Amino acid sequence: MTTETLYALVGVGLFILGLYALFVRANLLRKILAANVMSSGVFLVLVALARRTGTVAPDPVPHAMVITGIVVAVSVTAFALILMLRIAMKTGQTELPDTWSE
Amino acid sequence: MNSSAALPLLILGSSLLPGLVIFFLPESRVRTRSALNLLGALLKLVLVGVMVWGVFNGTSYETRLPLIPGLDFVLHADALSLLFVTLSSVLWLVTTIYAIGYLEDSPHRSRFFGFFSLCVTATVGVAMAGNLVTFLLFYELLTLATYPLIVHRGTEVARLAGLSYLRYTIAGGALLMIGTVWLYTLCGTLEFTYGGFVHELASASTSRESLVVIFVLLIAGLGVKAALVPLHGWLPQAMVAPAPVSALLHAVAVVKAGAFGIVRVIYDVYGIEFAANLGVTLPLAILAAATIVYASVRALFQDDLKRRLAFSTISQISYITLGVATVGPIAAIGGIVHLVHQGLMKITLFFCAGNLAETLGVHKVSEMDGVAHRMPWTMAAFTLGALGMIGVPPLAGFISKWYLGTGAMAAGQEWIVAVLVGSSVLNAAYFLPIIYAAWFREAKGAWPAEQPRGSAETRWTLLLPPLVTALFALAVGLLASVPFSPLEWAQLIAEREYGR
Amino acid sequence: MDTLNLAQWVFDSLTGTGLLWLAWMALASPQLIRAIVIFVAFGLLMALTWVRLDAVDIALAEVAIGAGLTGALLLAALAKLTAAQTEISKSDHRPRDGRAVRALRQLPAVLMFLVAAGLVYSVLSLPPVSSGLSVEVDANLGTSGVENPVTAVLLNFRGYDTLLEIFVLLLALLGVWSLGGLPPQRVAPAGPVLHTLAVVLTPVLILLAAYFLWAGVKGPGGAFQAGATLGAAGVLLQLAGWRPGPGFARVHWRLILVAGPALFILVALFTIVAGRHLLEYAPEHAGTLILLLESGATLSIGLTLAGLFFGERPDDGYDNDN
Amino acid sequence: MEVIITTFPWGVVLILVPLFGALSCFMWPNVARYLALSTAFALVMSVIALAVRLITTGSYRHEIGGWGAPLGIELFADGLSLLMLAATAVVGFAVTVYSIGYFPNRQLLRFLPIWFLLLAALNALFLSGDIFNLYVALELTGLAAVALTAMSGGRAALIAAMRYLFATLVGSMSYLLGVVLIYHSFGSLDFMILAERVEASPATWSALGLMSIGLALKTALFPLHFWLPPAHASAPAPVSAALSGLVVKASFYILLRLWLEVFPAGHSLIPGEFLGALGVCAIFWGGLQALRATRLKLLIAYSTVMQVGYFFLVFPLATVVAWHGVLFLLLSHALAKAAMFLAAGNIIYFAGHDRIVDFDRIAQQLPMTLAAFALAGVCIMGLPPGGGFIAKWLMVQASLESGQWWWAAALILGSLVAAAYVFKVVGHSFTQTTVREKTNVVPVLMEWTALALALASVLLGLVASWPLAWMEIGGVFAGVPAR
Amino acid sequence: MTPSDYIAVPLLVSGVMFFLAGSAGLLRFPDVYTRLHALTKSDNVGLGLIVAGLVVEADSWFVVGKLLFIWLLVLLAGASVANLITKGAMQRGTRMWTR
Repeated sequence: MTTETLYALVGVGLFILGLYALFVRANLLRKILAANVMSSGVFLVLVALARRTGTVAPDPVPHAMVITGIVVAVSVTAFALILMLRIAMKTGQTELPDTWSE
Repeated sequence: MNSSAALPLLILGSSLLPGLVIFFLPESRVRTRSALNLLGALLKLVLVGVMVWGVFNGTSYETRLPLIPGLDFVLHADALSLLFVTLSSVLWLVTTIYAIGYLEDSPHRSRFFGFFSLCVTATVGVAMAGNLVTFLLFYELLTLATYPLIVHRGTEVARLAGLSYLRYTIAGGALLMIGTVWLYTLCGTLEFTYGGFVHELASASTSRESLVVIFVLLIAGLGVKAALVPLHGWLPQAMVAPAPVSALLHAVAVVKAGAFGIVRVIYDVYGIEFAANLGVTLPLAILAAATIVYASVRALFQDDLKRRLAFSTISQISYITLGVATVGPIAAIGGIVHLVHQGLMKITLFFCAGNLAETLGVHKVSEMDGVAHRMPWTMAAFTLGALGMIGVPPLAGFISKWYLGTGAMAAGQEWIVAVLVGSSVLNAAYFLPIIYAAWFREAKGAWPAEQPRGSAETRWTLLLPPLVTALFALAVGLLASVPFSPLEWAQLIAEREYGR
Repeated sequence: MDTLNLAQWVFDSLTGTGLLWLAWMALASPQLIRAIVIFVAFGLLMALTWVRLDAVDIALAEVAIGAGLTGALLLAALAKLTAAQTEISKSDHRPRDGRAVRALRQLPAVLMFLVAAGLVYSVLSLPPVSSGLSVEVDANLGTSGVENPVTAVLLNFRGYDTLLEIFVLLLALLGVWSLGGLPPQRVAPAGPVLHTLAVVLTPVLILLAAYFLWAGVKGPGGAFQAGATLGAAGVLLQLAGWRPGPGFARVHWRLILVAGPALFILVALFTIVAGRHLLEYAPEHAGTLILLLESGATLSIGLTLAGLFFGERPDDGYDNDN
Repeated sequence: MEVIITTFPWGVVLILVPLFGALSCFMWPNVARYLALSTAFALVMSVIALAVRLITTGSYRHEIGGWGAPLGIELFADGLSLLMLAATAVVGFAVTVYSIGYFPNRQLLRFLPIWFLLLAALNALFLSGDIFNLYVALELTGLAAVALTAMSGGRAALIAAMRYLFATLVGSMSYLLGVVLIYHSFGSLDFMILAERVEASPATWSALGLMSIGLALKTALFPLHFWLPPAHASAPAPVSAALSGLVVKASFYILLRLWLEVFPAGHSLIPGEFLGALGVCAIFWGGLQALRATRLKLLIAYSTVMQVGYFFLVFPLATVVAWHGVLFLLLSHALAKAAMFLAAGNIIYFAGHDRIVDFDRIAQQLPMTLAAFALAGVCIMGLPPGGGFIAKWLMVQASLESGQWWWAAALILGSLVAAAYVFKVVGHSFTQTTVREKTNVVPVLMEWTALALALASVLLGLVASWPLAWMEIGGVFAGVPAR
Repeated sequence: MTPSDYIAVPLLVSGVMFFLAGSAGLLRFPDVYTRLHALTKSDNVGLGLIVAGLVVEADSWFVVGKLLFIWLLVLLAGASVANLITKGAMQRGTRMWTR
């Protein structure tokens, strides 16, 4: 197994872990963490596989894509955290209710 | 666009535009609204007159606009559409006058007359539709425009009646639509053609079964509005609507659109011979006959006058279907001419029922004892209409029944004559007691809710329309053989459809 | 297998396992504060991984943004949650689960397993060598105006992505502001150590940001790393007790916030009006334009990140609740 | 002049103008409403110019940065994008006008910059020819949509926004992983190049699956629709209009592009049938929930779930006629659904609630709003002459032509359910009552905006031949079987 | 190995040893104060050794400057953060470990 595939598989693992946690964890902060782990996983797959150029230098385009992705992720995280705080202020809870009602 | 293409659009516009303007009129602008209504109705009548004259002189009118690739929006004027267009525009004028009188001082009149105009626009569109998709378009529009009229009173009963109406008509519309699209995928066109297009265009691989299924779908969709049993349930409920709306439903627009559609499908889509060949006409005739008998029996037991009239409509409108489904030119004449005759007679009856309700508060047959002494003119009109329905010569109904009967004999379907006779007996059984009670019994006492009496028995706007339509019903019977009479038109149509 | 490769293999396996283990711990540990700390450690290990994968640019961005700022945001959010004295649920599982629901809970695990299997198979089936777009990037690097290929992709070849991305950042801030105010916080006095740290580090961080910006032309670095460093300075100042007073969001502050996006738009408009393609720079001006765009972006990114940490709209007279 | 119109890259203007509008509304709050109106108007004009260009000279590509694919990003404008851009411009203009009346000043100032970023993101998305760029546009769209959903700050809205945020995050991550697999398999991000290179492989299938699921989640296809009803029901009315009218379609648009251009091998395979089956479930689930709903906005939101189900019927049908039908449905649904939500907004503004059973106290006072709702309803239930009728016709035709009558049956039954819930609302509004609650006067502009959109959605059916002709610009259906 | 490696490698290895020791302390020590004690002390020395090792291997004075700068920054940050954590712990009333 090459380094590239190893890290790509770790990326897949992170993606799945994050997705799973996003499903089963109720706490909002935990869900936000899970989403971040998920995106880290995707980025890892993207960059790990970019080394398969056959030369010393990796493909720079995925690198740029990941930097874009990291900035997007931090933006979303920041917004999500404040949204969570607002929900906590309104409901006193950091979980989403099971059923939706007015 | 030249004038011959513009005229059908103008005829639509003559009621559409006033309708749209009326929606935005404040309630208090009574005069403007009435003027717009009457102007539109008169203009439409004039335009229809121009078109009749034009067609007589050999001009062909057709408006064609692209709808989707391969399908056009087509309005045209053939003999059948002229017959229906003329009927609706004449009756619309009369009904408008009646409605103006009937709804004096009631709320939401702008809304009412707006939808009223849309309703007639849709009917005229149904009449002039040049292909099945255009027909479908206006047919559904008619559903939508009628609904607010049925629920107009705003009571819970009205709301439920409206829901019932929608349940039937929208489901029917859906069936009609499936049938139409299916037919389109098989034939590649939907243009109404004399003698039909299905037998020519359906490819050899098309199974007869699918054509039969399509026929059933189409007839079921149309049968809802034409109130074929068992699709008739909405009509008696809809009688909660104000009297002008009932007139519109039963005589001018809705029920007629259904019956008209059946005529179109059998003649100009399938073609009578091909339909007979498919074996679909006989079941339809039987269904129509069953409807005639069943509804007449039901009418016998209704005490509410408008309900009795509603069942009478269900019965009478099926004469049209019966006439068309009886394969033979003479019966066809009877069916087609009944399109006009039933309209004239039934609108008279509903106007009269409305007058009784509005002037005296009389809603039930059991309350009608001696009512003719109080309202002789109204009851005279009523009597004419009722006798016509029964088929007493020389009134309009007689002509229809005569042609139907002789046509059935000619086509070798004697059982239909029996149905006609039985139906006439039943008609007599539910109409004659009313006439007797009205003229020959003494009033039981005070009327349920009598309006203060003016110089005439009621307002002239209420009295004039039934008298006019009753006279029409008399005239079309008496003058049946005069050129341009409905009968003459019907004969012309039947000749073309049967290719003679 | 020679020793170097064996060492690499051991290193890779350890890092990979460590990543998965830390991620699992962050998502499974019972205490939130622990989870966040572990998550930050996870971010640092990610940064190490990026270096291992020859992606130093990303490593910098990860340390500054992924681990650093995100960690700060998470900790701040947790602190504010506590300040709001909300009932933080101790258990992550909802208490009242029937048997059916519990059975259903197994479903995600099964589903995940299937998805994972499919993905692993797909990744393994990829061709072992693929040059991607590296050949094209190398061929055009000379006319891109910069020497660092990642910067070239970010600001020139795919500058349009970056244009949109800068707006994502601004959007996050606008979104946070539109949510309204947060509960008033009990701010601990900064104390002399933190104060000194802020005083010493803030200018250092600003210098560092300038360095990253400048270095990004040739090597690892660039607007995002620089902006994140500036943002860190802003976070430090806030930790030391500085608060944006009235007027923080008055015109000049907003001007800095929109400087980066606005410069991008102006350059875009300019290229279009000049009859070129969108964001098409003449090779001789490309370097200057990119540096200009990056400078604006750095300022905006820094201020935006600091603003995101602050978490609510500073009083600017336009968004008063009364 | 004509040369300018037919050569200028109007698509770029469509992206830059709202971005600029967002910045300027943020910078100069005092004149924000005028800036907003001019921006929205400029958008409409640019779309018209783009339409003129596309109709006269056909589809075009714009190489951003002058690099061209595969290195650079290319914008791509053809009939399909024009259709979506036109819907965005029209609904966008209406919502902008409406919002100025609807929001109090403070909220308006928060709303406008985010709103224009949303419009920019949508336009960018509809013009992009690059799968990673689509990801960025998708994130921008999603984040803006969530922020707008949360804007009212109520309990329900915040919770709904949170759910929406997680859904949209998972959706875009899933999509991005698909992009990663595609890129590393075929070495390009450009649609055109991928269309030539893509071949069946495990990675391709995984990518197709990931992208389809992610986008289906964002489009709220049953059973991934759980986030939509609360979000669309509790967002402010103009926001709901944009969410249901436009945002849901953005992710669906990408799915269409992928299926039409990148994965043509995906046609008439099992996934198509599978998506169609889910679509049918969506039609009935959404329809029944809409029937059960007691609040107007929730009803409309479930109606969107239902209509999304219709969209997915295109995958099993997959003929040119079916594509025409679904695209026309996208257009007419955008107008009609936006009109419905704006009408609901009027009612809420007027009465402070949207409980359907109490409408007898409202609708009499707001005839234009009721008319708007009813007309839009006509379009939604597919009755003539509404745009929905043409769409339904084409889709029924497609399913009958291909012998798959069961899709037609689902379509027709669905439209009956739609009729039932529309008339459930309309029926209540004709009943008369004298009871009045404390009410606010609805600004005339808001009533007219809703009515205008509803009228447009209905009249669309009469001019159907134009949009149907535009769809063909660029020959996007070249590889699709005729019947 | 070049001559400079002979100097650098021992420095680096011993630096790593200090880090390991610090980490062991972090994991094994009983409370926050003792843990910080282990961590800061040994890490500062460890980092110093590693920086020294790298300086020996550096190509230019610029790199040497950067390395020293990093060392100073981390010293500053580490010391301050340790102080802050301790202060926070004391404010929260975390009690010191006693046997």
